[in-house]
Amino acid sequence: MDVLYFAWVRERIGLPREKVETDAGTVSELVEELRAREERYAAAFADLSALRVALDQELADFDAPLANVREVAFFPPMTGG
Amino acid sequence: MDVLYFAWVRERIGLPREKVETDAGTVSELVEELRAREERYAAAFADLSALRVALDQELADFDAPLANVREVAFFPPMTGG
Amino acid sequence: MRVQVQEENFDPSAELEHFGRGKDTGAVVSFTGIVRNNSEGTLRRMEIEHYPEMTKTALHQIADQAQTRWALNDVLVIHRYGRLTPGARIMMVATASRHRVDAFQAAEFLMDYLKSRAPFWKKEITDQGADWVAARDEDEDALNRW
Amino acid sequence: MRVQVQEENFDPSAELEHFGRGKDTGAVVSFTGIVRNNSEGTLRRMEIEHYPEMTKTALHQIADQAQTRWALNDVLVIHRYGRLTPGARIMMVATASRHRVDAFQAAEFLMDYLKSRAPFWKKEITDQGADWVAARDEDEDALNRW
Repeated sequence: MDVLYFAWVRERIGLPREKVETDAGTVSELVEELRAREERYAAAFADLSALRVALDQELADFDAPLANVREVAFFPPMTGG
Repeated sequence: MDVLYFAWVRERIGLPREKVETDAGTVSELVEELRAREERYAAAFADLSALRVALDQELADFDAPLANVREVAFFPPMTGG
Repeated sequence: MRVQVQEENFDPSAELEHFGRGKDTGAVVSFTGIVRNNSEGTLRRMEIEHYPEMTKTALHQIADQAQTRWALNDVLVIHRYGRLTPGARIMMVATASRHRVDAFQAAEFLMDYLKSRAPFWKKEITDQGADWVAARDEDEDALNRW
Repeated sequence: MRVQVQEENFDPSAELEHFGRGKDTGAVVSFTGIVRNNSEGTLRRMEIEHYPEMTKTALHQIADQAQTRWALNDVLVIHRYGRLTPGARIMMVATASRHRVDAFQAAEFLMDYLKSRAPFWKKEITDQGADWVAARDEDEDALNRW
């Protein structure tokens, strides 16, 4: 599964995207796995209310299932316009 | 006093402006005097709810006093924009 | 602030080119009104009559009100009179502000007031004859929201 | 309908030149967003990051929604990414409709959704350092009116 990071999430984790092998059933479970990896992940995912997630380029909730998802993206609330 | 007519008020009365000598105290009294003149005036002023009035280029009510007013204009509701 | 009442055409693109530019402007909203043909396509032209002695004053008052109510860096109002064919531009307003909400609200306010409080009257000349455009209740009602 | 995501500048005047023209268009509304300096004038540049695989889809979805909700003859959305200096244009939307209310409402809707639902993130680089622009509660709240 491709995992993408944007804005300060990207900066805290230190990379824009990576391949992740996971059996996580939901976004939240994936977040738990990432948090457990290293301090920089724990820092990036410290406050989920400050984060948004997209599954295959569609906004989703943190309890959304990951079955058949190819691309997960984490980022702060968007500031377009 | 100058009296001006616009749009279909002008067309019904048949002229864009005229000088009127009057002792009318209010717009309504002036309208009564004009109505009494000729059928074309009576036709133009038949329905006051379809008319608007401006005194010296400011929108006013039909019961507004005419003291010191130099220019009265009658016209239908505006359709700008 | 600039208010123009004119018979000749105008170019919204050129008008917007440098409108409201300055370090404090983050939002520019523009509205352009165009002569629309009727559904049968029988409109030959529109004739716009106005009350010259009153028009500029009325437009300035409306623009002043907008500037009092919203934080605007600039306001532009252009309104034409005379004969216009379908597709011709009738008028435009533009507003510039720091944030988008002021520019949008002020532009809508200007349009609502221009519709019902600026001394213009439209006559439509179609293949069937000539008719003065009637004021619409919803345009008068629109003023109540401000 | 046209949606463009690009690094290079655009010319709102040129974009509006023929936008929405046709016998059925009576109203054209445009919004242009510009990089505003801060009150101290210390902004050096803004950097806009985006999520390319998602951006165009998201913008198309937002524009489609606008076309479903209002009677629009045309919709245009342009959004830039990359480095922008104060005074530079960030984005624009334009809407064309028969009556002014549809064009205004659709343009405001597009802006509200672009602000909070299109995958762009702004970073401000000032003399003091770099900071990601925080999303504002009022921008999120603005979505509730639609």
